[in-house]
Amino acid sequence: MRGSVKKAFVGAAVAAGLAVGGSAAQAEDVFKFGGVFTLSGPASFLGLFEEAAVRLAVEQFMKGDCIVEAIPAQPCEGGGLKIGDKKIPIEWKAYDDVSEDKKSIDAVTRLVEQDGARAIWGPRMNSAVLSAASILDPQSIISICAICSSPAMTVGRKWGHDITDTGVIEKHAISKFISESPERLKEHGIDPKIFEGRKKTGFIGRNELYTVHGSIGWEEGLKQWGGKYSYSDADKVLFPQGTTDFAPFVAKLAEQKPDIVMMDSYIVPDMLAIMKEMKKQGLDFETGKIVLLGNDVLMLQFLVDLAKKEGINMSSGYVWGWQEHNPAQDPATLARVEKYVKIYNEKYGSTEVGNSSPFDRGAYDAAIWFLYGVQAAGTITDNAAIVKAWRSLKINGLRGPENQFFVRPDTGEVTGQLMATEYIIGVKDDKVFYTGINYRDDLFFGPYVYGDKLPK
Amino acid sequence: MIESLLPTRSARAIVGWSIVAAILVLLWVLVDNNYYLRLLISAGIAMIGVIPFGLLMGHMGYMAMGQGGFIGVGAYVVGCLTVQRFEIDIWAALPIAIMVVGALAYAFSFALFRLRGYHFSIGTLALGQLLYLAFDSWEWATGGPHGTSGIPRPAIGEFVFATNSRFLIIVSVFVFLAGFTSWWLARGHVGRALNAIRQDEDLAGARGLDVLRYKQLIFTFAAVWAGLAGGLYGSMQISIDPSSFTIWGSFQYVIYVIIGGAGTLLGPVIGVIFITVLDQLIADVGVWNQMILGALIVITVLFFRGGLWGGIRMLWALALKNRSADRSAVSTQAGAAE
Amino acid sequence: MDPILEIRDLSKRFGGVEAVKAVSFDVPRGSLVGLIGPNGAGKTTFVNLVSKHESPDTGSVLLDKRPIHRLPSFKVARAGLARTYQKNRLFFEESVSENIRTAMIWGGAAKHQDLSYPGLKGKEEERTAELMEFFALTAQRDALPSGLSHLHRRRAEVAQALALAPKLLMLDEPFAGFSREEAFDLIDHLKVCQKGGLTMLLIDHNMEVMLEVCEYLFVMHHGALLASGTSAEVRANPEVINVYLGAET
Amino acid sequence: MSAFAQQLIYGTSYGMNLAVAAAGLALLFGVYRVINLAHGQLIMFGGYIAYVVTTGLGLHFFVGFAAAMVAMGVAGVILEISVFRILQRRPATDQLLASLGVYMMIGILALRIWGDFEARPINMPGEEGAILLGEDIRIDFARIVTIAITIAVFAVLYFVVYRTHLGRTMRATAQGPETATLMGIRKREVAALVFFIAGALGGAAGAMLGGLFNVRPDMGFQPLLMALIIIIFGGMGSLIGAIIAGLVLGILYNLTVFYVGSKLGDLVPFAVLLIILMVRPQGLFGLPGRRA
Repeated sequence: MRGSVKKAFVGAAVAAGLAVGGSAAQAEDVFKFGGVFTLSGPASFLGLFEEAAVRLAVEQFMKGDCIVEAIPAQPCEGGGLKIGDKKIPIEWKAYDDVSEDKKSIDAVTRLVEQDGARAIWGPRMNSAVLSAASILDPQSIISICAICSSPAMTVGRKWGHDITDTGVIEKHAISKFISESPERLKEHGIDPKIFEGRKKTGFIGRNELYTVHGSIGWEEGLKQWGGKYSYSDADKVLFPQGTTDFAPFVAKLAEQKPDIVMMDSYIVPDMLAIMKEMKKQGLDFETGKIVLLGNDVLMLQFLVDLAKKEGINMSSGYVWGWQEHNPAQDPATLARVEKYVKIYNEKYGSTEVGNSSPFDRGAYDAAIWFLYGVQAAGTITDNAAIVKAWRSLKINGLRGPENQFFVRPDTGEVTGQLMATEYIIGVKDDKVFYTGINYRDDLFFGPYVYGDKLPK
Repeated sequence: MIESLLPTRSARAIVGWSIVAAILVLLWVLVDNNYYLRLLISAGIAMIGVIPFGLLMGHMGYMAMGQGGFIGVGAYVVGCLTVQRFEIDIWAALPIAIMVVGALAYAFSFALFRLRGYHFSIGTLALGQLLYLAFDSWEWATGGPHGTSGIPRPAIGEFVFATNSRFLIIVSVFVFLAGFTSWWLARGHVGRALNAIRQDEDLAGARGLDVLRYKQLIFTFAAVWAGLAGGLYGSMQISIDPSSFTIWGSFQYVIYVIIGGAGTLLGPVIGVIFITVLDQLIADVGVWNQMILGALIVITVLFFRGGLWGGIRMLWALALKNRSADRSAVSTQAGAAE
Repeated sequence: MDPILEIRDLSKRFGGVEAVKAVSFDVPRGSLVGLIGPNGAGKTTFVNLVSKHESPDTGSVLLDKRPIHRLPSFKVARAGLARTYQKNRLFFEESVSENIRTAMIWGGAAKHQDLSYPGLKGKEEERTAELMEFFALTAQRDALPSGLSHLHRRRAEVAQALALAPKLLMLDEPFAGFSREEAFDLIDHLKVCQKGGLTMLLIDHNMEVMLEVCEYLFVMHHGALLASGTSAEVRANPEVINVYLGAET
Repeated sequence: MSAFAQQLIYGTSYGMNLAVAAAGLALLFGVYRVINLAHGQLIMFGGYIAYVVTTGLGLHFFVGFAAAMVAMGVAGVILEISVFRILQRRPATDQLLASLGVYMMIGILALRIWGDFEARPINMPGEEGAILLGEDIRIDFARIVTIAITIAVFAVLYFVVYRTHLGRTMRATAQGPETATLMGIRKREVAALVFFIAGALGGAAGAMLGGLFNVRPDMGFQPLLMALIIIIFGGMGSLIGAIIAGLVLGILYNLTVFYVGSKLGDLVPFAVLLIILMVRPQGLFGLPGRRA
């Protein structure tokens, strides 16, 4: 009785407009997989390609056309997830959070309660991640993010998975690189004089949590590797979102007279503008007055090309960053990447999503990896089993072989944080190149990576 | 004459606002879906802030564009007191938050009410932006860009309002209170003053009205409720960061009031419901959803004078007219037949 | 002479323009005096200064020996100084009776025992009804200002100002747009009030009517007081003729 | 000291940009008492038009600049016909909200056409060179170009407003509808022209801002916010007020970022605005005695 009244009421009054998504139904025969992405608003470029890559992964899993094969014994056959003898179709549903916390959580709740999703991709903003955790964790719903830099995704959480390195880890890797011994640098064909006599480092980035974490990671890392360089978190230069004139910010950076500058931004227009202004204000990385360091976006070939068009020469030997792997080193990976890029670009290249970059590759990897994890668990209802199976699974993906989750050294517990290799790369003759230096196990330390409590 | 009507009118208001609150509670009884509950809670919280704001903007004609700042102050005071720096019960934190927001709004009202029209709007916008900068920079109290997380849900004794359905009860009570106090102010003395201020505040002053006092009263009143809405918002979201309290949060309130219908008490309520439903409807549209929202805002403003509530009343009046026209047509025919 | 309004050295400057320059004069209790001057003489600014719509830079204003130049406009109104506006101003969404009642509520109850013009005694409804009857507005009681004729609107405005039960009423260009008959009709009403103890300061540039009506006149020119005196004196003043009458005739 | 001088120079250039961004808004506000929030997106879209013409078609910067002005002028006219004409007798809040809706629509349109991942640079004359004063004060040619453009734009604007028939009718309209009717002004044509000029000024600001760095979908927001402040700060519809207020804000912004804290760029300008408004509600150059 109550049920029918409720249905009538909900159907008639409120839900007339709301219930478009359909009701949560039989969880047994379909695997419901949902996502919350920023598709409009200031951070939409991150959401657009992430959503596109995950959607592509789901489609390929359904078609049996996976580029990456994680478990040879259980190939991607098509028709859905192979659970026992049955094929279970995957249903993918994504919402736009318009860069608003509240809408993120609205969407998460909708996915869980209305669409019956058992695993959720996103959200990625810090407070949204924390709020979402309070909804997802009690219901043991798996949450995943492939371009989150927020430690909130995994720290102290049983169900959270961060399948990328965080801003902190990136800075650890680069700070380790510039603290290397001259011998090690020489070994990899890098002139140690580049870093000789340099002491003071500066830090510039957009005012947001990623950069705030990055600055802390930078300070931590420089201390950790011997304290040869000076940096204090208080000296970071942060510009607001939507800045149109970078002069005062670069001037503030130049005022600190740094020998090395870490540009911690992933916004291409901002990065180009800052580099242009740095050159003008004497922070010249072309002549070696400073060394410019950056993250993975700085080491994208298309950015190097764009910079060249703008009259910025990045191949002076004084610009360094990192990337997640070098497909050229491994023919199997290279073949996968080439095939993937072709498919991706045909599908999305002409739309606002744009051409493939290492970031959508990471998201694609993560999605395929997760779906294999579900298959390996042999269940779509027992999330504990899924998490256990997935975390113990390694993957040879587009980002290189043997991707796996990080194991805490103190407790031996497998966490939800990806343990990726950080490859140091630079620019030579207008082309990005891998130095051969890479880091893995020794990078992970500190509360931002596996601490039990989030810093206040 | 009007005095003799008052008991009935106040009874009607109590009944009216009880109905709004009761609908929320009733939905709690009927709906056990957390998704709908969450939408109801967030709509309720928006109503708590926006009904009193409607008095300021609609009745008094002062469009404040910094309400997001007051929402943020409410949320952060609660956050700071309950988790960030202290561990005070949220029931104690909420009144403190209200007092802080009230004091802040009252203090700034002296300065802001030297301004009128667009100048006032932009003055409040500047204030909202300054508060936003404070949220982002004063890490001791707000956690800076990290934000504040773990804001608790209220409890009475053993009864914790942790679940959405229970939280909705509290929100409904406050929606009732916000609606009722707003109605209480909008009627009689204060309402007459507000209407006069909107029409011609110089004249009102020349006829003996203490214009500044009423302006300050309503500005503080709206800010206090926005602060309470902020405190409840923090409790609903559990974690907050500065990005929730930008200028867009302030614009959101303006949108609710104008879309719903400025100058009426029910208009903002309708605005909140309309935008909440619309947001969910367009969520399925994908990447063009904000385009549709923008277009609908433009169309509503262009073609519905007095917002949706104005539109509804117009259609209602039209329907009544048609009906009476039909009736008179029928009676004329009847008369002719006789 | 027992002045009800004493104005001393009132000045106001806007940017580079001195709109009112050190104006001083007294208004005797119970009188009907006029302030005249050509357009742009600073008359309206002067009214705004006295009613505190603008704050004077220097100078003082005493109403019944009580300084009012530091009070906000609503307290000036409550102290017993009411004014009307050059451009007709009423609450445009309220009916005529509501407009009048509103001023009664805010202005406080009639507390001036020495006054006895219409609309001072009784409860609010009685006072409103009396004022409307006095100004022949009873038929328009529920009409909105936009639905009134110019004549009725002006009367409603004066009625609203009188609802404050003021000691002194300042009328800014009350005859604008009026025919001679209409103007004298309004003056007849005002004279009834004067008999009841109301003091009035009329501001207008219509010399002809003003010279006929006012017992005493002040002439303003370029923000300063140029001359003062009875009609005959003003009419004979060569300076006034020069700046004012000469220009008009 | 030289750092201070350098910040003054950067602030001047930024302030000039803001003044152009605000000029269109100030014009509309001065003549019609309309605040067009969509102006921020006209700035952004103007930047993209200049990008398409300059970088895409390989034409000279000034061709792109002119194209941006014309295109955004037309966009302004379209806005006038489709939105503001319908709302002319409605409350200011309605106009504000409608223009906010347009703001959202144009923003999404640009985002969907160009995306926001790649940089869209515009080549501007004099991008490389600079004048050096002493050891460490430099004035980039590009900034000199923007300052020169600003002065030229304002000179033309001044001429149009104070020396032409159109300007007289505009000022008459600003005096009030009655004056305009008395002068027999044909309202529609004037409105279309005023909106065209305002839109064109937005396009010019976009092309200049884009020329200094590059074009992105959110580039209209900060100039819009600053422009709102400038038109109030500088006084209603006052051109000279817009330039001076723009300069003051631009310099304050730069000095705050440099000396107070990089995150607090808005802090001092907003605080100063609040204080100034308290002391002089009519703005720096507003007509005294006239209330908004």
